[in-house]
Amino acid sequence: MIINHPLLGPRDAQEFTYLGDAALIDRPDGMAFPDATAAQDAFHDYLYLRDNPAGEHRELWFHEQGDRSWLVVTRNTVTHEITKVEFARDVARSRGRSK
Amino acid sequence: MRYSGFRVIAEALTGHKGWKPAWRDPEPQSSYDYIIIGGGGHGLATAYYLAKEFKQARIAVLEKGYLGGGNVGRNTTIIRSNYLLDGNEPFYEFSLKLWEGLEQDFNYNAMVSQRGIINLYHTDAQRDAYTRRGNAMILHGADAELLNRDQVRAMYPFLNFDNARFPIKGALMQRRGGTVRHDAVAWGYARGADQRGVDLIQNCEVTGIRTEAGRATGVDTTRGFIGAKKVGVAVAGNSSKVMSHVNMRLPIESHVLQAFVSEGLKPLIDGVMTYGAGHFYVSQSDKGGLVFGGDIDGYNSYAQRGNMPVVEDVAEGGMSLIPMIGRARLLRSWGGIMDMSMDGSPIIDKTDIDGLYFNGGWCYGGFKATPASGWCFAHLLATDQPHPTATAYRFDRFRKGLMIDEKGQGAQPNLH
Amino acid sequence: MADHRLHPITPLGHDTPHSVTIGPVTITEVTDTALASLAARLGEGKAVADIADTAGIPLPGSGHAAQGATFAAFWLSPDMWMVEAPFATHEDIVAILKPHFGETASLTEQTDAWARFDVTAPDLPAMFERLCNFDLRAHGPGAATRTVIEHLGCYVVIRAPGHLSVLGPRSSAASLFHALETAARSAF
Amino acid sequence: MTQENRIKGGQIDRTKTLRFTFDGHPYTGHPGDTLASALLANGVRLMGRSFKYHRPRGPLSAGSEEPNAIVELRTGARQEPNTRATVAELFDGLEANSQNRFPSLKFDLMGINDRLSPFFAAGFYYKTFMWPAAFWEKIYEPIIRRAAGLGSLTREEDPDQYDKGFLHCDILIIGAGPAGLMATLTAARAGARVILADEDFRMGGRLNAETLTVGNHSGADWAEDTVRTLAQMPNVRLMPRTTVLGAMDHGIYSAVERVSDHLPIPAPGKPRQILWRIYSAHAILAAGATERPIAFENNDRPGILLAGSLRTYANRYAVAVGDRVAVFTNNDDGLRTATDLQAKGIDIAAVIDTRQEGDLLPGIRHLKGAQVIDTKGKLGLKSITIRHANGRSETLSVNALGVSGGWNPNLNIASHHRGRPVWNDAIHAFTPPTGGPKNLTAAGAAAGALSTHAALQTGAAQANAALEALGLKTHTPDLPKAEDAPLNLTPFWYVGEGKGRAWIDQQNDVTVKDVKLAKQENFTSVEHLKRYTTLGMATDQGKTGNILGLAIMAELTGRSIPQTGTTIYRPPYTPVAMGALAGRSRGPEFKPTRLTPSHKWAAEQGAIFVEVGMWLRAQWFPKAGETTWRQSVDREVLQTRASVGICDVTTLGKIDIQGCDAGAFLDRVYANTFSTLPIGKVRYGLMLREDGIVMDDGTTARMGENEWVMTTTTANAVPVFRHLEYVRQCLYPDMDVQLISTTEAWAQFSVAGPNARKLLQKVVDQDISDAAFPYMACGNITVCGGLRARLFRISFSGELAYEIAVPTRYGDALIREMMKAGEEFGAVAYGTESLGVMRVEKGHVAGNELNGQTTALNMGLGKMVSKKKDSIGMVLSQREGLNADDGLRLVGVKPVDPSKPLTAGSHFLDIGAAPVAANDGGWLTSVVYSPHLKSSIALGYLKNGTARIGQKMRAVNLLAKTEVEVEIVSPHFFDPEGDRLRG
Repeated sequence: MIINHPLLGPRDAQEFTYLGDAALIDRPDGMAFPDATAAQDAFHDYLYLRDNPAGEHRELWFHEQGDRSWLVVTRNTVTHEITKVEFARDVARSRGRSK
Repeated sequence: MRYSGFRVIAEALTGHKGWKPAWRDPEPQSSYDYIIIGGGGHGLATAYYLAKEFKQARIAVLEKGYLGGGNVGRNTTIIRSNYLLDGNEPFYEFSLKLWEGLEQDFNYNAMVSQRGIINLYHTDAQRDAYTRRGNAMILHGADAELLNRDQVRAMYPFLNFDNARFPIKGALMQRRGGTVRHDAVAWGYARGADQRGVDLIQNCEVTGIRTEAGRATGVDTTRGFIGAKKVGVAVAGNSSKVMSHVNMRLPIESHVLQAFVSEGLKPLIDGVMTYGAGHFYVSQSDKGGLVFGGDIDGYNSYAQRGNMPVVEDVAEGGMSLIPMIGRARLLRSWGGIMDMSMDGSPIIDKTDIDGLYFNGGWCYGGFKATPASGWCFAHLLATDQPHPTATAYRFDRFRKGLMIDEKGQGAQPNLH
Repeated sequence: MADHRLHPITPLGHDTPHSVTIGPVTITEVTDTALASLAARLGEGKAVADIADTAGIPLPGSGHAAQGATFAAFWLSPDMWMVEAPFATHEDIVAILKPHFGETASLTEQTDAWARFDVTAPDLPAMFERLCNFDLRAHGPGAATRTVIEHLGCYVVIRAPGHLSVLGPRSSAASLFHALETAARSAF
Repeated sequence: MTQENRIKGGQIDRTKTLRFTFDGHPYTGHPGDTLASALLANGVRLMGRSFKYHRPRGPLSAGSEEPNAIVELRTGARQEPNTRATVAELFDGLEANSQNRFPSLKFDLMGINDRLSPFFAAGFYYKTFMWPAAFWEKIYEPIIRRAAGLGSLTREEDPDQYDKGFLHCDILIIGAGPAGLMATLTAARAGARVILADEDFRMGGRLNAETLTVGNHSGADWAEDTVRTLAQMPNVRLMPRTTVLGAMDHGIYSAVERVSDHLPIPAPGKPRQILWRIYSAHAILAAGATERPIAFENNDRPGILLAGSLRTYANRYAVAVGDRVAVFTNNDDGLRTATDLQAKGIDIAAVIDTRQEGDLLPGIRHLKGAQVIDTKGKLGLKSITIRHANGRSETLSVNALGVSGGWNPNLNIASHHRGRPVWNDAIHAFTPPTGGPKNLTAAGAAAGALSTHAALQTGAAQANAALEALGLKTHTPDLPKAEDAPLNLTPFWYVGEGKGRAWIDQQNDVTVKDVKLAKQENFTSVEHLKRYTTLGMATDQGKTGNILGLAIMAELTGRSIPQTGTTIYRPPYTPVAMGALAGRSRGPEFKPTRLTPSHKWAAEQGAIFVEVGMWLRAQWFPKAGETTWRQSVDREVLQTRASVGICDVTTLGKIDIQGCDAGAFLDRVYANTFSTLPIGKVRYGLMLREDGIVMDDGTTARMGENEWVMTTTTANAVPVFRHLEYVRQCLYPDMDVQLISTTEAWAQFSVAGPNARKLLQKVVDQDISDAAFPYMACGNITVCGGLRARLFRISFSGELAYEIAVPTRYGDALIREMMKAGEEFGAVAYGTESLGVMRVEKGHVAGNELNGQTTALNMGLGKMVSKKKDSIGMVLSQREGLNADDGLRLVGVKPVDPSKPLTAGSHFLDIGAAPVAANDGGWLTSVVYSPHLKSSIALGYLKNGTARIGQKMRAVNLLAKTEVEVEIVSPHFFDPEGDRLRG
């Protein structure tokens, strides 16, 4: 596969390491829950449950043998067609993450 | 009709006119007591044991394509029970025991061949881990042996012992491990189930699961609605798709696993071996093809095909382990969709919906599990209680922190 | 530099850089360049660019390398570069750069993290198409990329027509050198 | 024999004669020959035996679709089983042998299977061999295994070298027949970067095999001229002997180039083959078409070939397969064989044409509405029996028969993305799917355009379409004039008459009867048909036979062919050598080797090295007189603890972390707190995965206000770096943190033992007294008169210890300097074994304990997980299942009898408890011999272990059938108070 890196252009996917669903960006704040059960429930859903769609999938790839950028790649899991590639950092910010 | 050597001879002498269809092609009835979604190995085995062992009737298996067309139709055919963890080992040992009597049980020669499996080790740490594992296996009633380098060399003198980047130091061996003719497993279960009245319905895709008041009532299919008292899902790589009909998210991702077979060769490799310094495992089929594979491609996929990096990685492993293999040719490759779970272990459990049961998360180890998976799923469907060897395969183990993580990779399915 | 009493060895373990010629190809170990990574602190991109400009450090865009009078640099990742300077005068390169950048950038010594091999040949693409997935036929001097050579993460920097540098992990210098030699023999 | 069947013409070089042997007999041929053409020239038709029934077989084809003529090529370690004689390029000295026969090709005892064939119908083995159960592995299967298989490997290492590489182009053109050449010419003239790959050693495709003209030239001459023109163009790369294997994602194609297979052995330094990944913006599939046979009784005799292949042998190789030839066809293309061969002076006995309509060939006995119903000739065709339209039968004496059932487009690669081929009623064959690989189009026969004109026309058109998509200027070239005849095919798949066997898959011996049996047993889906009968599973991948089986099943079930099913293809297009797929990564080069900075020095000391991941590390340093590794390791440990020892610890991962938020960042990634660490101090850190399991551990030093240096375990250096980048970029994008690995930049040594400070003070330029540089201090220093260095006062051994780092190039000099400085203290170098001994004595966890399954609580480090801050893994580490009171705890283990050795991996059982899983208490993770305690000691995970300290248990190794009574103790065997490391 080829991932069209936002800065570097088309790069072989072999240069990248795959992590999984980009929803992993939406990590809950571990201190934001009233009790341990609520926190564990939220983290359980966050860490373990997946949409796993047959179709468009936003997912995290790390350009390990490249520029060390984490990217959010929108890829169809049936055809493998890639329609969008973004810096994960930008996506994280757009989803309200900061420090 | 019963198969036997005498029957084969008799038919040969009379022009094979007497062979009957291996199974019927029934029209779906309006409702069943049990519907098993998925006519792969696990679904067919479930139906077979439901009928045979649990004496249930009015059972249908719904298959969107052809019987045995999923991962049971494309895999590297290995059976073994060399697991480490308490949650897994009793189940896989139960499965191996079922394999050992399977052919006589369902009157079909699936060529269950216990020619032994070795897992090579190349470091002291791997040896320690295999010692731990081998002991765990024996504690659970399985067989295990630890071989040193010379013992491995006596078995397979042509492995790379003298010029390797990661020298072979020994192996964990399970003599009862081996291979099975994979298609025959599906066909044997299908034929056995059909003979016991199970309706095997091909070209029937489930498009929805109906529920009423928190209870499953049947399934919508490409051949219409079919009612059911209990619905069991055994669809491997399509687990998330099917369970999305009831808006259930699973601790599962679908990934592609490629496997390969070489051109036919005169016998070289008697048993099964796995390389400990690379992603490569191999056995030789009775026809002579080397059947081998390695790691999954590593990204979510339903495409049933893979890419070059894994092909090359597997070949590199093979060439490093078996230096003569360079002149053998890879003949065919295929890609199957694996239901990779979050801890690398399966789920056989009820769901939050009454009458809806789930069997999945087999990762790339589902083939060897086929008999026990079918038996345990049938047990759960018939009795609403987990089978004693499958009590750990619950959905809530992730919530409770009771993961069964053989590889120690955590919640990253592509690493299991 | 300080007049210490320790004698360096090259990545291949020699006292002086090793060189080999295979047909039209010459592969040479290069040890006379000091390296430091330069990463702009968050929000300091502009300040770093200005300081670099004043200090004579070129900061090329992605996929590129640039050569200044003393300093050269190639791009590593967003807001991050590898700065090159003559080893003889800039051995403690971070100490030299730090006063320029202060708290606007993070500087890390990288000199000995890398084994550098310069390869010269009239037809480098014919050799490197057997080594890495970098289309040398489509890139000229000033191109720089990270790529994989024989499982090793390397940088390839095109210095001039028929001349490029491969920077690979120093610990694997022998493996990398072997790969370069093998490809040269295979291609020519 | 001297090439008795060689005729005039052809594209062989008669000025040179090549000698070769087949089954030991010497023969001659010419450059331009394949092994098959040369054997046929010498009158040899029998070349192999089939898989199941050991039927005598000769070549069916002249190409890569060949099912029958497969041989073992070369001898010794280069022996290459299952090689198609039809594509093996002849070279001088070639040695080939037939395979899968005993004792000889002409007299094969396994031919008995053929007599017993009624018992070996499709799937017979599923119905028998089940009793008694134990007989399968012992009796039946060994017999089957010995009988099965085709060629053999020699068990010697493949001596040839293989390469891999990467090519880039605008347009990849697959196949150099008329369509591919025209496409290449069109694209190249427009300035595109073009790669033209063809599996043949001579480009031109069918043009080389036909007598057709292109423009004013013979087709072969036009091809040669065109290739010559293309070879001059810098934007064109011509790749003969290159098979495109598969279409991967996003325009990547895999291909194998056979660089040296046409040579006796590869030239020095040159590979046998190269695996290319070709990156293309567009691809044009111009792979031609493959002729398909018609099934009839005994249609498998040597001398029965595809009609087009008879032409290939005559026109290209100048070989007459027989001197009296018949042709059996259902289409006009088959007629060409008769006219071409007759023009070569070969006697045409008859053309048996299944069609009723159409013109008769002039000057040839052309029988309409006729069929071939049987043949004779055990080891080679002698006669055929035909049934005339009027029902009369006739036997014709012939020694070659050409069969044409039509042509199947070679669409394989177009269906590699699982697109379904489309049935084309004009040519009665499948054509490429519409949903094929993106930016792949097909031209010529591969697209179903079977005439030469159509090939040229579609080749140019597809090239223009690709150029347009690329934004390049297009122009429609003048097409040379060429034939444009229709195929006029009337479907005819098999001859219904006869009780004998009609072969479909000739290698796997699948017959029409087998298909009927599959139908009878309800294996009617095409996938079931293939699996049940093994149709298409042979080395030819069903290239000629699959469609026949499908068509016959369609007829039997009353469905159309597309209703019955389609076959999609998977890579590789033709079988590919494993060596090529592995490339250079094999043997010692399987993976790169990482050497430590002190490697050269350690090798000089005679160190024994061990693989630790990619690293080679010194395992121990034997001294003269030491005969066992234990002697060396005991000495290293005792001397380190008594005085001082030095160990290269460069392999630990080192990550430079800078930025204003680095401290806060570390608080997130470590379970314990770091932001409060003073400058100049080091702290031990525990890193969890989000699931609460321990990911890694190590020390992190604060070198400045915003400058930190993290160390990781050797094994986890890469995953930890990736994880840190993930946390930095994906979770906390606004933290000011910069990361870079410095593992390789610094040579780092541990100096441990009571005299460590004294030794180090001799090389360090600054004061490192306890007051100036206390326990857990760190700092930038200089050594040996001014070399910049880093010093960390940390200890893995439990001794007074430091880690000192200098730029890597000076590591070799530093260890020499330190060993010299340590001479007065009797300093020793120690390796990984001693490192392990000392860490177990000290109770530190390492790889065997950090196995990805264990928590901080398991390790006795539960208190390190701060709940006052959010950190990765904090929440989920609190789940009930990970916090059971009776869960695993790290313990120390001592044998009650110190002379008894322990074994890592042994399990804990209570005294008297039966060895069953219910009694399993845990296991021993790491075992070492402690020379200090003069006993084998271990760390282990034991259920409720902390509470069991002081108790006795058994450490049982059921694999070796040994057990040792042990005492459970604290994991801190040595200096539990830590006085020594603070000394």
